[in-house]
Amino acid sequence: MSELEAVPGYVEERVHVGETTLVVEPGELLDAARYLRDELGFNFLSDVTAVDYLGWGSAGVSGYIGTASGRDLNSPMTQGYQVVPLAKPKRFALNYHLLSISEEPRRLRLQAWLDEGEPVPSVIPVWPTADFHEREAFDLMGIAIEGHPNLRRILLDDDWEGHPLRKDYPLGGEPVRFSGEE
Amino acid sequence: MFNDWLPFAIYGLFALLIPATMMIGSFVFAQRPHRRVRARTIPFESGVSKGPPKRQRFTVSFYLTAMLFILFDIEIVFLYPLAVILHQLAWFGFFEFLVFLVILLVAYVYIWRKGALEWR
Amino acid sequence: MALDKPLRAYGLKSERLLMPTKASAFEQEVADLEQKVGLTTLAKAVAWAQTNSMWPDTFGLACCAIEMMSIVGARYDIARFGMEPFRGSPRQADLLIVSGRVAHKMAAPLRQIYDQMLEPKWVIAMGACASSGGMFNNYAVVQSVDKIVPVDIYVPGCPPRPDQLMEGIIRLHEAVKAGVPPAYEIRSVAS
Amino acid sequence: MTAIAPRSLTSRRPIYEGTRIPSPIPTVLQTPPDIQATGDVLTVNFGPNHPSTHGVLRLIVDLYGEDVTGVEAVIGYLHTGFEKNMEAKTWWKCVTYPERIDYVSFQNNEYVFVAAVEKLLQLEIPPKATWMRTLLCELNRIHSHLVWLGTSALELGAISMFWYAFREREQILDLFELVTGYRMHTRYFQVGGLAEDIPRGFYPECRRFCDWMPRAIDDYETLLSRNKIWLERTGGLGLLSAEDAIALGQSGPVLRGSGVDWDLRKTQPYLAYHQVDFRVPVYHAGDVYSRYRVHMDEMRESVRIVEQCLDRLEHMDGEPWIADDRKVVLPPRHELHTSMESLIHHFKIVTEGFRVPEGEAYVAIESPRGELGCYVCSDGGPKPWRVKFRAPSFVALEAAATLMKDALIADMIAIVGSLDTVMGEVDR
Repeated sequence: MSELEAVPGYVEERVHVGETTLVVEPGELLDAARYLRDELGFNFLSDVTAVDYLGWGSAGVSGYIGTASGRDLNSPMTQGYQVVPLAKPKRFALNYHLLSISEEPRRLRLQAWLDEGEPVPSVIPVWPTADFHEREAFDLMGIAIEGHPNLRRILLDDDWEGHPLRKDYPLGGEPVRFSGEE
Repeated sequence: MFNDWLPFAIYGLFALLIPATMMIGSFVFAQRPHRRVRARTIPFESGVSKGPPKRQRFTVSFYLTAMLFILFDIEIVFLYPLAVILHQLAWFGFFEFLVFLVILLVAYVYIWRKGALEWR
Repeated sequence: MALDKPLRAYGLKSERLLMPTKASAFEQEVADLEQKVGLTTLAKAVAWAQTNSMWPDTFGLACCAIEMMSIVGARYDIARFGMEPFRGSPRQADLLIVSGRVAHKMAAPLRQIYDQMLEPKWVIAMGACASSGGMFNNYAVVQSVDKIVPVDIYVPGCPPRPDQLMEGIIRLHEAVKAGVPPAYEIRSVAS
Repeated sequence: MTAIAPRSLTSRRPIYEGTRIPSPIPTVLQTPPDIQATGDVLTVNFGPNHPSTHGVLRLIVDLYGEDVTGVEAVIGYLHTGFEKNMEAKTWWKCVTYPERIDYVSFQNNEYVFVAAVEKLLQLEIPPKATWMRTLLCELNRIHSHLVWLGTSALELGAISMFWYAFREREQILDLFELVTGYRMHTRYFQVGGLAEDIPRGFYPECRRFCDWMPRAIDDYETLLSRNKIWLERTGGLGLLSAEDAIALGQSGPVLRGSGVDWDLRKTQPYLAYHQVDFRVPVYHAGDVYSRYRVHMDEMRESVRIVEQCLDRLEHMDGEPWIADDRKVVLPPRHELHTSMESLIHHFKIVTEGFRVPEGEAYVAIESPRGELGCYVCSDGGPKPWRVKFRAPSFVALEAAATLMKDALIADMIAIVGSLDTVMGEVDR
């Protein structure tokens, strides 16, 4: 959609498996959001997804092989890799899945790339539904949301350390003991 | 004289016996807890109770509703003696009571129009 | 072995006793325990009274709660065991059916509710997630409920069919009638 | 601040003027300072273990007498770490996880993950599988609405409705058991189609259910729809206007109850919904009663869809029920004895799992609770890099604060029931 070039903070636009992804500067996310809602009619924010790309493309992140003492889920074993995926600009991606509830429904993914601890403005003024989604992104992934009125942990205990969905956070749980040996 | 009170005595005996066995039984067969845990004594508040609530005042509306209930509930108490002797009193008793009801009806319409029945 | 007479004629309580040869280890255990403990007739009467009106606490967590609800339904109907009033407050409940995965945030309320239940009280860990953390071997789920509360009966399945849960309940009743003490007297919470 | 709702979708007069979304924090209703000053405000935990929250939802409620003046939803008591766990499993094993997220409409969840993976794979699905998926998703919708109806009517005192609703639910679970072998969490959808072929006896059984269900729905309607107590307890409560519903991201019966004609099965059709004739119920009162009406009409429409699916499926005997792309789908057993490649494919898929090309995809379907989305990101390896589920119940709880405006405490239970939240989906 060439009309997307006029979005403030425009960086790049991709179409893959039938979905358009619009990448914008994190700083100008709020203006882009306001523009998308008012001018292009994306009045419905369906989802905010934070993705951690730490260790993306490094070969060691694939298969698991059971070891004698049981399969420790946290230490992966390499299993070879045909194609190394293309590198990502920064570590975190924040995807806003937008939808226009109108006569001709359209979907769009508004994407912003962030580094560790880089703040991003909250889009609650534009879509009030972003409140819980942003709290969850902060809680599970540690994305610093600026201007969020109630930025607290939502799914985990308030005294929980660390952000579980990050790639460097271990899966936790207990190693599975195969009852064969004891 | 004794035998017309006998059924009442038997009835009273049972009225005493049944709750007594329940109370005593629940003490005799109860299994005492091993150790008194603080969580056991605080009120149940869906699992996240911090302890009995600090002094909480109740709004006056509860008091108002309670008064209205008592007022209109006691009417029924007066109906019982009337029902027992209504046959002898015949029409006089009926009209007598109608007057009583009308007075209460006036009171009911008054508080209804005043809006005391709606919650706020 | 076709049944020509009704079960009562055989003097049997449930079909499982029909197969003495294949009766599971549980029956042997319950049977010889009955001799070993040797309950007095009064204790037997108390155990009988406890099992025939064991009121569960509504502690529905996840998918197992939906199957727990359906045992109250018309087809499985635990009213036959005197258990259909699912009590809202732990004060009036005898049996805590932990149905579903227990998150770490839910561990403290679960322990508080268990403490607020009055003795004698029993716990059924319903489903794989309550019994062993199930398929969620991760940071968020307590890997088994017996890390928080002593558990009497573990019901396998994900979610267990309603008749699987009732099998667990029947076995709990038979164990109590045989004189098995509740879990908190046998062992404290698993390490 | 309100989002723009296009005139054509919401033609009726608005439910209330302006917006009722609480100001600083959209999802927390704060007690006005003047009431706070009276000192009569009682803070109550409508907590994790409450008989009528039907799940481990905790609402911290400020009560001024019977009036609810402050509401804050606290969730996370069932956080199970699905998304982290799925990153450690291969695509093949991941299919069992989404069912446990929204455990009442398990097949819709299973389908949304499988559809996202198929979108990344650009995989062609045989028509028989598409039609059977549509049928099972609609049966699942009836199942979900029945569980909602049984439990939310139970909370409002219509206790007998619980037994009626669960009687029909058992019949649906018998159908699932007949086709897939298990009552709930059937794991019947596979990347590429279905796990097994459809057993012979399923069509007459399903036909008999479709004949019985409309009469059962009539029973429910005679019991509730014109019941004075039910009307009193649900009419005019939990008002939500169309603009607020869109601004708060509501979807499904909550959105259609507020007058917005939006159903993904009609506007962005997937599976076989564009070849099936059904009506989307829309009510304009925006209160608990209109959401109840939407649920009931949707059950009728679902039965009609199931019947149309049955008509098509009965002529599809012998057709393939799963794609035959050897890279993704296990080759049939007899082929293993003869051809070498299928043995290699079988080995590769079973040990390491099939690989999904690099990329990200977001698929949204109409689950019984609303728009259920699944975002999948793959790095080309055998395991997903990131999976995220857009849960309609998670968003429905955001509207709880807006709906509780000047409600009484008894109405709160009706409003929370009408939001139809499933806590597994809220906390993921």
